Amino acid sequence: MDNTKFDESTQKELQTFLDREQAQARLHSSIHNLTSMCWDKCITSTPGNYFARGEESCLANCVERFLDTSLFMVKVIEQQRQSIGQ
Amino acid sequence: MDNTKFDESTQKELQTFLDREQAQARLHSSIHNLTSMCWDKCITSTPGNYFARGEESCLANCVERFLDTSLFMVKVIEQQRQSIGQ
Amino acid sequence: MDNTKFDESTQKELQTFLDREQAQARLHSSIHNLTSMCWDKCITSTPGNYFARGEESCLANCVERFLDTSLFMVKVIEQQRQSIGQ
Amino acid sequence: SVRSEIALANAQELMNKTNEKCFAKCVTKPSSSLSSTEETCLTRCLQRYMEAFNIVSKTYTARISKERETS
Amino acid sequence: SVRSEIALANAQELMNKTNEKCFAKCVTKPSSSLSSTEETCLTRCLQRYMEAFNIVSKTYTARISKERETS
Amino acid sequence: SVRSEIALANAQELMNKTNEKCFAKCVTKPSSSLSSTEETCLTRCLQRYMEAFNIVSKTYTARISKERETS
Repeated sequence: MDNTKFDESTQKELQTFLDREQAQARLHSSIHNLTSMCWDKCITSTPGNYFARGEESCLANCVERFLDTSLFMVKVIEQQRQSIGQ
Repeated sequence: MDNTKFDESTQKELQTFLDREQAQARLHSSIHNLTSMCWDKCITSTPGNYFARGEESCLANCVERFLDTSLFMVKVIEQQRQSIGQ
Repeated sequence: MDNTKFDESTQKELQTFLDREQAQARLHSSIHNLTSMCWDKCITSTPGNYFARGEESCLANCVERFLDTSLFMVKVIEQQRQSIGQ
Repeated sequence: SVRSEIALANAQELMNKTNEKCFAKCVTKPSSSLSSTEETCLTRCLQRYMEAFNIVSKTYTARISKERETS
Repeated sequence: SVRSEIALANAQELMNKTNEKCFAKCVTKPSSSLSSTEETCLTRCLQRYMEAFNIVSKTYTARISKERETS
Repeated sequence: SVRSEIALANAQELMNKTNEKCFAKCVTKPSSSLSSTEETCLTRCLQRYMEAFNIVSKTYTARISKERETS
């Protein structure tokens, strides 16, 4: 790989651009996985012309509670580390 | 990466070869995924010396109907686009 | 990629290092997949302060029997090849 | 461009997931052709999956920006 | 060569999937060794999975070439 | 370094799997907040999943080295 063709400021710009695009791709991948997982958890009836009662709020709650779960798990791990450190 | 070692016609041949191999790898990957998915859908009994009644035709129908589904979904999306465009 | 910067012995060392790290990554990936699969097979109750009766031995047996299964399958394929060769 | 490649990959992934989920839900016993009941189910399932994707997208991005503000 | 690497990867993937599916089907409660019932089930399951793979392969490639002709 | 990147990726993968498995087990009907029952379940599930990972790790690596000796 030959980077000497670009001057430093161009290289930095390029890096920022690529970082942003990679973050975008990771975001999309998270949204696809969450949609798939929350669909299986919340949509149990045969699809109708509208969502069944409770399905829409279940989808939004599923995303929020999954993120709560991730934060909660980090907190539990931190607490366990501290109690071992005492 | 230094491509200057190959002349243009060699490069094209190489590209054609690599494209074909990649298509082959994608084909294999589709067949593995379909086998896995249709196995779960069609083979519900404990495996015997032969397939149980209906399992073999279920496997072939599963592949055909999955491809029908993909084509049908594209058609529905096209129709929705057109009805919005009116 | 320009490899001419390294002499032969350095290149070999580098290769050995990378091979070992790759083997490590494959090992980790196998352990994650086995944990996930054996968790689903063995842990059917709501998580308590300890594993429920039989869950711990189920996890260890699950790993051992999965590896037995892989070896058994290779043996069956070998036998079928030989019986066709006769 | 990198940007349009990502958008295309995203749309393709959405179609793949939709096909997979709706085939699983609507075509439980594959027969010699798609029945009209199955096609109705697939049409509705497609609409619901796209809606689900939008709800998840909005909820997730709203939460992520809220988390960023508070931290 | 690239070609033989793909063939090898394909065979390995088939073995991995077969082991995964047949272990799930035949070894439901892993004990201290594989029982003879489990081994019989695994042998049959291996044969059935290979057959299933062939049926899917044939059906899929036939359909793909049919689609190409008509389009 | 390559080594610390692998260790980090391994820890992240373990956290991702733990969150996925414990959310599936403990939060069956997502509501407007995590209940205390769900949080208790998550705490225990986290401990059990880490233990399960250790059991699988030990059993797997012990078996692999045994296989290497005999072959």
